[in-house]
Amino acid sequence: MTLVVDGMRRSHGAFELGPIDLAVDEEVLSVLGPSGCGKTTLLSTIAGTVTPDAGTISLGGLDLTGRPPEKRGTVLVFQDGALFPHMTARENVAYAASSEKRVEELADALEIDAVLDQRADTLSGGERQRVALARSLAADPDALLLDEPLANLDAPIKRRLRDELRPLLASLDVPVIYVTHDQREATAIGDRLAVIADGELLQLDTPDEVFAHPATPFVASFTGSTNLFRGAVVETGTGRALDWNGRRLDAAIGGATVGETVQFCIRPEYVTLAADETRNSVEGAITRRVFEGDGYLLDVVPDGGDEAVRLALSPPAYERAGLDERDRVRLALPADAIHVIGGVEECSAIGPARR
Amino acid sequence: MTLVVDGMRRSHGAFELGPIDLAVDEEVLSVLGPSGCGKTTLLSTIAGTVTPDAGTISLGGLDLTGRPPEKRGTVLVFQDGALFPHMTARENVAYAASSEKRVEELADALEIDAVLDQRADTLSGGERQRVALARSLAADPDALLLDEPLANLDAPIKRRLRDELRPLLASLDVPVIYVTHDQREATAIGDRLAVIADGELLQLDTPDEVFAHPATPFVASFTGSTNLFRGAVVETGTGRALDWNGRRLDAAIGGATVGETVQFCIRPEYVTLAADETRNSVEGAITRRVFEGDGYLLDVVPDGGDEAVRLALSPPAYERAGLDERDRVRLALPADAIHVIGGVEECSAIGPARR
Amino acid sequence: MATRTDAARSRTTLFGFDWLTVALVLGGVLCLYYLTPLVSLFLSVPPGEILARMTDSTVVDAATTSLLSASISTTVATVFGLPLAYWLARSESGWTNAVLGVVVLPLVLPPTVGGIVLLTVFGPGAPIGAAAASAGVPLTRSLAGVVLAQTFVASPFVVVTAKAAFEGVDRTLEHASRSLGKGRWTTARNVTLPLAMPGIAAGVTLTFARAMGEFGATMMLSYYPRTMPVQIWVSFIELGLDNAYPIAVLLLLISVAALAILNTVAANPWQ
Amino acid sequence: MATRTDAARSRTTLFGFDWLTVALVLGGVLCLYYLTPLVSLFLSVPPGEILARMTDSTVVDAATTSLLSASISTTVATVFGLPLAYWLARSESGWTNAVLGVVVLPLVLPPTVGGIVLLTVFGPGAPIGAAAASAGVPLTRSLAGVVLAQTFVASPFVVVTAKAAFEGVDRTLEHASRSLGKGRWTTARNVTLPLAMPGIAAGVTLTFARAMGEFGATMMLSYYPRTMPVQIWVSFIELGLDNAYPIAVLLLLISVAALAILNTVAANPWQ
Repeated sequence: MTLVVDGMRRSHGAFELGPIDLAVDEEVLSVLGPSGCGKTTLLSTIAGTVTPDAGTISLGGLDLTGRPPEKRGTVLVFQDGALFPHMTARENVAYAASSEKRVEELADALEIDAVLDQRADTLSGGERQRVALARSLAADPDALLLDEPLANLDAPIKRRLRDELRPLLASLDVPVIYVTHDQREATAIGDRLAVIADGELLQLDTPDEVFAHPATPFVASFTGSTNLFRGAVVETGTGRALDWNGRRLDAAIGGATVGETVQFCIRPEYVTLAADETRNSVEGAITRRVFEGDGYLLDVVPDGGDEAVRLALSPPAYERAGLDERDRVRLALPADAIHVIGGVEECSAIGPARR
Repeated sequence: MTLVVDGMRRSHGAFELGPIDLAVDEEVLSVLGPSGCGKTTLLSTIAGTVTPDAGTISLGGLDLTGRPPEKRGTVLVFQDGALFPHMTARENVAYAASSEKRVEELADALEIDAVLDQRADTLSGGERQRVALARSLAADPDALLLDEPLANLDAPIKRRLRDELRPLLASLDVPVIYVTHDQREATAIGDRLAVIADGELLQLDTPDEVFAHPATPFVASFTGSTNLFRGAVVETGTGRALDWNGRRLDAAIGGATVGETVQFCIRPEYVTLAADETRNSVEGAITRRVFEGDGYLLDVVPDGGDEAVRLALSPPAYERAGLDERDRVRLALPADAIHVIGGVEECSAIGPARR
Repeated sequence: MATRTDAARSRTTLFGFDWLTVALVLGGVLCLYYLTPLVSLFLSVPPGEILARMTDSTVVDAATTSLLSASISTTVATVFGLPLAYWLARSESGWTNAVLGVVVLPLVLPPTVGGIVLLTVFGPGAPIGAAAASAGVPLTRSLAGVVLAQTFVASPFVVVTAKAAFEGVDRTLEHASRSLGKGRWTTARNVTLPLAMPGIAAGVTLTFARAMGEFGATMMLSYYPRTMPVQIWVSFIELGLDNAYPIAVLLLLISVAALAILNTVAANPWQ
Repeated sequence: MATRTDAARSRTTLFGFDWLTVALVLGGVLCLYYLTPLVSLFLSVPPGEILARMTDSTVVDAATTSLLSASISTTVATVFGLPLAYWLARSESGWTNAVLGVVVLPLVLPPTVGGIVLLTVFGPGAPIGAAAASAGVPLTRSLAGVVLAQTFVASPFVVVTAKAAFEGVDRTLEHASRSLGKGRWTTARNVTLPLAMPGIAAGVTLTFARAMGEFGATMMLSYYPRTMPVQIWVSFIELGLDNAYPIAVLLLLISVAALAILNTVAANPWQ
């Protein structure tokens, strides 16, 4: 069964979503985007609680456009679970289930047996989402739509539920759309990843591909590729390369022509400490060191430049290197990790956001 | 000037905070904890908007307990900025500022010149927090208290503001308390780190120390040390070691006695791929692979065991290793990265949370 | 800086303290103004005497008329008003504001004016009123007239209160129910109505209380049969203040009962 | 599965459709019941004739009395009521519920009962009333009596509406202001009051409208000097329906104006 969104548009005041074209097979599609980008509106139009201005939505060949929500077979899971607060957890699941046996099965699968007879409004955040998932599965969805189901959970519970969700969603064998603003969640859960900003679908590909080759500066920035620079394409003896503030960088240039100014990015995890001078290496001083608990970020301003290059190191790697703020280091920017994005445009994501 | 919280308690219904003892010099103290742990209540008692049931709060030797909020010199920055919506950004800053010149200075420092004459309720999330910070600084705080100021921002803006905040807060030369539920933010911003859960102060130390040597299983779990196991202390020829499901692990045992069952943890970033059999190495199959965008997580179940060991790899390291799900690997658990926590207790943080 | 701040601070406290005291005194005077006359009523009359006069035929007749008419008006208001309240709460139509204006107008309209405008439709001189009267169902000076007056004046309360109650039910819950395959009616019955029930109960209670107390429009439309408020007026004017006490005490007790319902099973809309 | 679901779905639609239609029809009938009599009033009387009678001394006297007394009552209600509303909105004291009950009671009390209980305090037979009368300030059958009646009945509106408005101001904003070094009064003046203003304006408007329309308590306490609602009654009873039209039209226009204020500068509490 395939869920197809075709030329869908929906505007609300000044905000405009679309046109969106998507085809989701029996797979999990993560939709990643900042708040207010239109992710929730997209889910609502598919679920039928919001009417699109144009375009069609179909599921397994059946046109859903115009059908009321209860006649679509699409089931929504909401950010805070949207459990019926006046019912117990069991009554919530039974509301959608065909039999008492199915309730028990799902309670087992989602490990909510212990709280089944508690009122929904007394459950903790993690329990609430487990019950909400059980209730959704009880309705035998033909397509499952999840709207930031883990957004309001504490880190350890979020991590655990995320790890459980991946195999659970994959086992459903129906189209699943999973909306989130968290890049780690999106990549961890999705077979494919769509990035949306300002109502526009910017990129749709496998998570690896989106992270390695972001289609726009916004995608690069939003997925954490914080090293985003501008350079000119120049001719070398053996082909084309990048000129970055007078430095020559080898890179796969793609379609850009000689003389063009392009943006290029390199993920901080791919920048490495270099032992000695090689091609694509720069030397400079560490201007900032950030300890994030599970890793270190070092900002290095290359001599004569003003833009810092960010380098991510794991704690053991950092300890081995024995570095400190203001130390001088040499960084290697591997040619195959440099991704040329295309023509120059302003990247709004890293400035103070526009509404 | 030092901010001292001494034996402070505050209960509200079934929830009880404290007793909390803290002394914050001219430094940034991060307070990390899950939602509902009492972080916000702690700030409110210091700021004077909530009255503690017991204990004293003093700033620079002056007893603040019982003083109204406006007479404490403590300035609060709220999660959503708490800007006065009927005023412009400029009027908000000027509300607290001593002169128009000070408003301009702060607008420069926080890069909000462009939005200074917009009404506060038309600002984006990032702009709102910049204005809120400017307004707080305009009041010349004797102590600055920040309550999850970045919690509702999109990832790139959050990253950028976080990087700017660190030097800004350090330059104030007043006690700063920074409350958050995000372990990366807490570590990146704080000179020291306090971990709170269920109203109790569990650990207070430098971020490095908290991450390397968590005081309780909860701290380990909440700071992302997901490899949390149980083992028995045994006598070897040369000293004491851990017996983990029949495997011998070298580790610094600390105060635990032979025969005692202890919990120990190792951060996923410290687990490495081992070339051949060494001490403290285990072999097993990869049961789960999670791509998080900026890294890979691999769960490996050692042969004959049932608890998975999680390993974090950077993307280049993962690509070099050329691994896939179900591959067999050998892992090294370096003895100096194993931290023994102490006597056995249940770790509630990773189960469905209790309220 | 500590000095400057401290000086500024003391001034604020002193002023703040005065301001708070003045505020509390003003509020206290207002509360006394509400409470004293109510207490005074019970002090003015010996309970035994009141109790003895509760069985007077004027009291019994007025109470019967009031309870019967208010029950009918409240039922009519609820049946006609609940769907309207739901529509006002949920519709995204541009008409909601205009319709809400029509509902609120009787709330801000003086009841005597309500009586006058009803007379222009249902009075013996108006076509509808004349037709009904000749069919043997007079719409003035009859129980029907009382119900018409009470419904006009009291029914907006159930509409606006139930509307607020419906709005208090998170739409997400209705969307969740629909997305689980349940239709509009199943959703309303299992999700919306149970969650809005305390607010609806408050609306019904307020409408009943308002109908019981209706005076202005009833005086115009149906001086007979006498409802309790009309009877209070008649007793007072014809026989003096003392004779109005028994019904006044009854009505006061009914009001207190309504207040008790609002603060227990129903949701006090002003809380 | 698709088949089962589809069968269930059609049933839901059909029923859902019927239910929706019935609901809209019921709501529509209720709206017509509010609107028709109002329109009918304007159709019943020639505008020219009404306009000509606007200068009658009874109309002018009644309008003067009503506007004057309602203005005084509204001012008194606002001055005494706002601090109480703020206290009700912000205090964590256990007394708020009891005090709110005292404020709400006059709202659910029939106005005629309000008149009776006021008479037990301010009537010529009661100590306070007698003392005032002998001091030359009679509290019944005087403008003072009208104000006393209107204040009792109408002032709770400004209290409950302003309370809701104060509650609508995020406490965090007040905490932010205090934490920035501003005292209670500065905070109230710069933050709380400006943000609560639309709601306060609504409360004042409602109180004024309710005072203008007050009838039941005024009839008991101060049959003279005649307010507009009392004059409507007197004209109707002494001279017939037609003679009540001019003041009714005036009061209706004032109600519409109040509604317009609620929907523009003020915050309609029922929206």
